[in-house]
Amino acid sequence: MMAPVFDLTQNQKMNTTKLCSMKEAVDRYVADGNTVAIEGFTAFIGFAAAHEIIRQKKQDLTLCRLTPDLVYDQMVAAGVAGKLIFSYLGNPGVGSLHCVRRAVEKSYPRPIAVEEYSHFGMVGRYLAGASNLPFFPLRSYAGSDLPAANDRIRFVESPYGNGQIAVVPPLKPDVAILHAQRADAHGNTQLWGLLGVQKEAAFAAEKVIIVVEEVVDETTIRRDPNRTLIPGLIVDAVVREPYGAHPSYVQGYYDRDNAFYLAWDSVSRDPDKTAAWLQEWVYDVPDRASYLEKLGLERLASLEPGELIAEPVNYGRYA
Amino acid sequence: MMAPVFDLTQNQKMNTTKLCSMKEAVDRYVADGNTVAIEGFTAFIGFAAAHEIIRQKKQDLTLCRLTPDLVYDQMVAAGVAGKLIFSYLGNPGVGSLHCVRRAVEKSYPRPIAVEEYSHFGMVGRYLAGASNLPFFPLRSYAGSDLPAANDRIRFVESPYGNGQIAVVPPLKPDVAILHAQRADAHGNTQLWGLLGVQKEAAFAAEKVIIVVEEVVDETTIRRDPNRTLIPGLIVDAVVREPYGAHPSYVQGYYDRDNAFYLAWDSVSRDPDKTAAWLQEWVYDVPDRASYLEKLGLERLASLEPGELIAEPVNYGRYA
Amino acid sequence: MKYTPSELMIVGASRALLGSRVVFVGVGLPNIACNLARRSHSPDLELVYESGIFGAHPARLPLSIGDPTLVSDATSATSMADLFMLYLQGGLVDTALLGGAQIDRFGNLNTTVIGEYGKPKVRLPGSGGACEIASNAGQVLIIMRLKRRAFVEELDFVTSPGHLDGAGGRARLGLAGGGPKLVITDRALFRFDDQSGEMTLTEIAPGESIASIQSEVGWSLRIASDVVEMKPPDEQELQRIRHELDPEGLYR
Amino acid sequence: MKYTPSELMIVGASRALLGSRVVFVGVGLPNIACNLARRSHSPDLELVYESGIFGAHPARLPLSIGDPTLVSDATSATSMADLFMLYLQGGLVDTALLGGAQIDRFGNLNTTVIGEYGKPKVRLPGSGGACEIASNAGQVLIIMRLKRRAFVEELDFVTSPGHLDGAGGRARLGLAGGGPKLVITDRALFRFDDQSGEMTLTEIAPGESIASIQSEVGWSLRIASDVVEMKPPDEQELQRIRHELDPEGLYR
Repeated sequence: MMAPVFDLTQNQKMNTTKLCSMKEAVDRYVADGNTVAIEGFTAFIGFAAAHEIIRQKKQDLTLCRLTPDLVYDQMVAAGVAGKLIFSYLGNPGVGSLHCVRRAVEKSYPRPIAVEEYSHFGMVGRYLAGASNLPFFPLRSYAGSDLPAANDRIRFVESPYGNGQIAVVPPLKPDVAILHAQRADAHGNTQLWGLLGVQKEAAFAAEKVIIVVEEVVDETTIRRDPNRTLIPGLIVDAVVREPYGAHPSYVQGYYDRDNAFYLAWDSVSRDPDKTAAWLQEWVYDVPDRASYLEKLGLERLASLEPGELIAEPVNYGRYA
Repeated sequence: MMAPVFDLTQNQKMNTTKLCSMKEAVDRYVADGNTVAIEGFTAFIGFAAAHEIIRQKKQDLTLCRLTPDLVYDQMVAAGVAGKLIFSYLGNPGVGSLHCVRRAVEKSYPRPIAVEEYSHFGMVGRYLAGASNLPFFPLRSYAGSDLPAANDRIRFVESPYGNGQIAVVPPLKPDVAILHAQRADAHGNTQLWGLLGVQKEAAFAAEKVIIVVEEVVDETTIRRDPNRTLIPGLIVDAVVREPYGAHPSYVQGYYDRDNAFYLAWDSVSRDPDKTAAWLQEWVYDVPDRASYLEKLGLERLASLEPGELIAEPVNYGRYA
Repeated sequence: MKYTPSELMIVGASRALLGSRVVFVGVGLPNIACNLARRSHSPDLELVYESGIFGAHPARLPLSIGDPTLVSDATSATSMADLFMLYLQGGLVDTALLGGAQIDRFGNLNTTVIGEYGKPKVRLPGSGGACEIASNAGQVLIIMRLKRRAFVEELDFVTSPGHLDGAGGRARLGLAGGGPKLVITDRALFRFDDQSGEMTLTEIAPGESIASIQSEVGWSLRIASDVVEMKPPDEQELQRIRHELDPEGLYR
Repeated sequence: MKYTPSELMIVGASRALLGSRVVFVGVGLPNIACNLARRSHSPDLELVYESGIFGAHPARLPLSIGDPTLVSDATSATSMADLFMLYLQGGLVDTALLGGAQIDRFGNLNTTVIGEYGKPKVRLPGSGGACEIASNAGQVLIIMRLKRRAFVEELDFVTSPGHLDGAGGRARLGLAGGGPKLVITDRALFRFDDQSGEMTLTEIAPGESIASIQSEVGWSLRIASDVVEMKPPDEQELQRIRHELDPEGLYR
């Protein structure tokens, strides 16, 4: 199942399609001032894309994610973000996001605006954006101070006489960057494991960059149509980037690099150490292949899971 | 993949679980006056359950389905229904539902009330019911006479100043009866193909009867958790009933019996022929196994599709 | 080559799909028209079915919009909630094909009832997905046989909104889609006038006259200054319909 | 057998899960508590994670609520939309475990900010799923260390509603869930009084006194008439925590 790590020839062979390098995808589809969603709940987090955005020194991005996680901590530290739209600002299982906290508490390296929801609120925002609804209703926020902190959280009276319900407005990012296990060259994308809000963010965004572990034939996709959560119809670019989600994980391909998440705590507490880390691991490496080379095969091998193949299903041929 | 047709021993072995016969399931969970949803959009239509409901002479049921289809045409002809909640009243690809039309136009064999939406409206009703929302918003109905015909279709003003939106109220059936390819004895259910509103109807209903082609081990289910759309948590009964959706179809197991749908047109045009059909194929057969025996192995064999196995996926072992 | 009125409609609809990328397909004639378009001028046309299919590649003529042949080998198969919310309401469907029992001059459609709603003379199937399709699709192509009892001054029931009471009606109600663009019949083809939103006769079938068409329409018809003859099906189109798409002749 | 304050909390939470069927699990101590309950008195307890997991069967201690070991071998893995809409809002979660940086006497929780919202002294993680979990779960068990700066007279920010301004507060706002039931700390256990909705001291750890607990609470504490001693962890529970659930001692 595992594709070779440093072989990028597949991309080069298929460049008449949406396939392109991460550098090209970010250059073409992420502009200064854009609202950007790099999603993935614990899994599928697009670190390779984030690092390329940092290298290309994009400015004043509004970054959306349920959990800004290390990926936005690094982007905020690099100064590419002007605003965060989020619901949980932590290093999951470890503690704080120190770079984001420095930006919020001390305007370092620059001030940052925050627009804050709960998880369900963020999910509802993507859902409304994806389905062209003026709002999405959810049972939350009553009795909380969140609506006072964010006046985009409002309430609607039900026309059936059964009370009030909170609503959130649509979120339609300019660009969504979504990692998955596999896609074809048109961007028809299949993922399994934690589905998060990958589908909703893709449908909500104006432009979609898909980053995958493997590029497969269209016939592979069409052998399991229920698994295709994102159609090529809404995809602008397909980037083959094995291990592109490291230090987060991809179900069935590699484990989360928990040691990295732990180590980031002490790196990120210190602005100088953070800057040095960005220099060494982002600015000084041209692309993800070089990052992986630097990381080393041993580290990658240690993240390889055992095999657990899904029970087969028969769709049947009806001709 | 195909289980033997007439072997019911699997049920009998596992009767400490939710497994039971169709007769038991209908007897226990469908009561006179209930609101019942036998769902499945073209596929997975629960004819075996419908016939058992007719045999048990249930009364005054409110029957919900996007497409009443032949299954409710037969139930209406048998006089078990007092009301229909629906969105498309036709024999798909053939023409009218003559028994339903006789009930609506001529109150034969008894008058029937109708409450009518569009497909999306019915989907929204199940979604609201499933997710405990006071209403579900959708872009439809503006400019249509449907809201005038059904005052449960209403409009709310968006609190974001972006106009009005139609809403529908929650639908929470007393019982949903849903067919699928496979479930374990606890009712953890996997289906593939046309997903329709199976999941939404299950979560919306108070009681859920799952009818499957195959009962499998819990381990089989857990080898592909993304495929589990209905958890045993909300399931009351699991009925193993191979070919229980005939003359509709089950993806990968059997084809739609289109000849039956065509033949029903002339049967159902004539009340006497309809009564004779019900006598011969419902009242005079004690259960689905007998119905299948009467139908004949040759007919069933003619519906068998070729094999098209989904591309495998690896979830990985993380121990 | 001789052709039937149904073949004229199928070919007319197929040709009108030139330039469409994503089409919402109904069963019957629309289905054959869409598959014909895929096999001739629009190989990349994506077929969407309300049953939850995006990118169908049917191996046989589907006999319903939920035929299993639409699932096997499809690009994606979703819940109906996703189909209606993400694809249709999300604005991804540029063209939809619809029909009806009655149509008025603004392309509003009735598929619900003939007679009074509460006391129907004929109970029709109802909306299905038509109401939201008519509301949200980029454009709607209507396929109906031309008959005086179908082309009426006033609908018994408005199931699906066309241009409502004329141009601007949809904008006033905030409808997302562009509404009806064409009415393709077995005897004539109509376009909707941008200024008035009114159905306008622009093409007639060989052997028809403006008068013969007007006699089947229940209102005083708006007529284009340059009514032309409908281009008949060509041989390749007829071959594809007869030998590939509907070899049993179910829809001819 | 000796035990740590964390072990006392884990065991307290585990025991409080007796009778629950479906529990919404957070990472860290709550996660160990839920897995301990499954391995002792409640083998059928279903673990739900906001990452989209129903019926997790983790083969190792998950280090986050999105750990891949929660997916493999789970009963179901869904989108977060389905998890929040169908499972949580749908009313299927009977018990949830929550914590916070601050709690008040009615069990309202702050996980957002210390200081003013617009000018934070300490920026905390925020709600995550806590606000909707607190609103919709059948009952909420709160796990927090007892500290005066956490048990405060007035929250700096209400992230997640407890009993609001007292009993009846939730009903007035139409909150679907029952709200906080217990607060489990390393030094005492509190229950919420049905009449007033107020946190009430009912159990204290061995070695503690009512006064030593009151000194860590920022308001005049309601005290049960029959305060008893918390039952310490038994040997089997400690073995399971130390050898099976947290062999590396991350959470002790």
